[in-house]
Amino acid sequence: MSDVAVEVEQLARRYGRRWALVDVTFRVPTATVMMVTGRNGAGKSTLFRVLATAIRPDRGRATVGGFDVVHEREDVRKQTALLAHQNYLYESLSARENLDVVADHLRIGRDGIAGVLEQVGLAARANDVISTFSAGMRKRLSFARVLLQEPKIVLLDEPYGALDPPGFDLVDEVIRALKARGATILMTTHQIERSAQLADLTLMLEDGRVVGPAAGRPLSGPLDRGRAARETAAEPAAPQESVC
Amino acid sequence: MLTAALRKELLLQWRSRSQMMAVFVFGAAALLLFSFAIGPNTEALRTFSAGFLWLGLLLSSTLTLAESFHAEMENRALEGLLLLPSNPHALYYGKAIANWLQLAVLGVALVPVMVVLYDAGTTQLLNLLLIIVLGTAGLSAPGTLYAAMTAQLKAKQMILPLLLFPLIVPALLASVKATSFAILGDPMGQATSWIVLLLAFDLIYWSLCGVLFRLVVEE
Amino acid sequence: MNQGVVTGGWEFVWAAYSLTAAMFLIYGVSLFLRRKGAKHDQRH
Amino acid sequence: MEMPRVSTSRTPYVLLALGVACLLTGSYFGLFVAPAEEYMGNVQRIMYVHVPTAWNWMLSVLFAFGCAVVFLFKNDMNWDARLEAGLEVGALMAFLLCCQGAIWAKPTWGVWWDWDPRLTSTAVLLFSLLGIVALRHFVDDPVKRAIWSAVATIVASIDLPIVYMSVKWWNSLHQQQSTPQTVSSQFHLPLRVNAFGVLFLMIGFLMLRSRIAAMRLQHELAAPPVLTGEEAGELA
Repeated sequence: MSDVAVEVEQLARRYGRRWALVDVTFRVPTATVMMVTGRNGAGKSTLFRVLATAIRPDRGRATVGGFDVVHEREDVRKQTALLAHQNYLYESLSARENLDVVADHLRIGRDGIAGVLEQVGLAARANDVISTFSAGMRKRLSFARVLLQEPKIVLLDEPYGALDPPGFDLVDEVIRALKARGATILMTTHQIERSAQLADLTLMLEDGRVVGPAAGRPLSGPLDRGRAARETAAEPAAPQESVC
Repeated sequence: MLTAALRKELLLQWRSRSQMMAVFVFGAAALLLFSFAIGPNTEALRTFSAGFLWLGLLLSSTLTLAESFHAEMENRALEGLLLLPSNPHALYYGKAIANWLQLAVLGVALVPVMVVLYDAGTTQLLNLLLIIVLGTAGLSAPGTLYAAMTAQLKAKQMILPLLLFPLIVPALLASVKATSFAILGDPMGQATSWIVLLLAFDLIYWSLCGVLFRLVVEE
Repeated sequence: MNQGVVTGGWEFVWAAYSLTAAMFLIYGVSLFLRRKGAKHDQRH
Repeated sequence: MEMPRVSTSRTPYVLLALGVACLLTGSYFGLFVAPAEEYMGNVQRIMYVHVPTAWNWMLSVLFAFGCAVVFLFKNDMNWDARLEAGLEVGALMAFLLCCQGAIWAKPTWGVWWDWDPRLTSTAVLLFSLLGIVALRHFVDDPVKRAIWSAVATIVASIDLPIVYMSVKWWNSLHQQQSTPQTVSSQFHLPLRVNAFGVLFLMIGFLMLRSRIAAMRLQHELAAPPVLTGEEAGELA
């Protein structure tokens, strides 16, 4: 795979009257972890849904794994997995059955399911119906769903959300495992200090625009990574007069 | 890919089988109400029994069809499948076949109710079964497409019938005519032409809706 | 209604013509009003 | 995603005026000059307004079908605005046809509705069109609304010939064609003039209605924002 996993050029996406993404440009090298931060409504989730080809951009271009998100959606989808706000699960099915459905549609055998359930700590509740699951357990099952796809590019939207402290460790462990396997990981998060330990790059969004640091450039140094991240978050973004 | 979709659909339907019982009761109640509307005149009831059967089936079908995408839209499970990736055509035909099966079972279950209430017995059971299978197929194909659309709306219970009822007029006409020939006798053998029309309707809409489904679910 | 020539029936003819004229007129007026409304919305 | 444009040319108004003029002359000839028909007597004069409406209604349905197909290929919102116009004018003409048909049937057959295959198909499609118009009211996202109503229009339009055929079979036992197919020559003048009259009127309505739809779409779809820095020129 080429050295650049994700490349985005002046991406824009509109929801009726509002431009959720106005002008986003960045590049993510392969096998790196990028942290995307920004207030609620900055466009983080929209960006991830565009990269995962769930929605089409209205303007601009993006390639994921070398494939265009608009014209080569199938190929993009083969390589990516999205952990979205919605957990993509069937309430009336059990944890194992949900993963059975995913495995059948991926046309890979069902043998990997037990291992993945074990990895996310849901082996004990495998046969319980999802409607009895707590938000944290659903997030763990969504993680299992991502792992089952063995993606090259992983899009994690708020991976820490609704998880308990052991869950945080699980997320870190999964991200390190995926990175070790050469996968590229993009994650949106509000826990900046914690994610900064893992992230090689950071990207800050505000009102659909990239506001810092300069897109795709790695942070100054490993030691002051936390401080730099906090600093960029605090730095008052140049006032953008947005027309919409 | 289609087997995966079908296996999922049947599992989902098995889990919501209590819903199917409720829809059957709804259909049977509709048939009962029709007879009250006409009155105890068994001769009239018998001549219109085919029409009542299909009207009861059509009304109940909107319930099953409107609910058929509830599980897919609840946690955006359908989008989850599309992003795996899985083929939207397979997802459509999986869901359409599942809906068709459900409606056919409902239709067959309503036949005894019709026979009892309207004294509409028939010897041509196989013929009747064929008509029910083809007629419910005609309901399921466009119904599944419109269910996918309206499931994402607030007023889904209202919009689905508004879109579906005018569309399936040919299937309704053909089914009622063929069924009444099966029940009241078919001296000139006209039932076959109605069954051919029903088959044509099915073929057209099973292919057309399959092609258009992707546009309805992709953003 | 006897066989052969339908006598009279003018009132039905007038009904049809006036209904057609009325509906076209009403639709034209409604278009004009909605156009003003849409223009008004657009300015704000 | 092409942004809708609102043209301000005067042509629709010219067409409307021309349409009204043709309708007046055609109706005058149809009502007062043309001789009463041999069997139908004066009631037959309803044909001079019913048949032109029927021809043009078919055109409006074809127009809506065309807009739907073109929109799905070109993704240009102007076609969605024209589709919205086609649907509404199609529904109006269908309703008008059903009323005229009912007024025609009463003196001729003694009942308000005589299940004539063409008229019944019109009624069925009227409900289809109203269903799609209702669908458009319930979908908020302009893009989804455009795609779904295009899909629904295609599905409903393909249904029209099937409905006509099935009603024709279903109804063939009762009586043959209720409206005379061939109209003898001296009746042709009012028919043709009115046909053009309704055609001009319809095209004028379609143009005005699609402008309204385009305006509303412009209001709903925010214009592309000015990009930061120098790229603005290149991408705006």
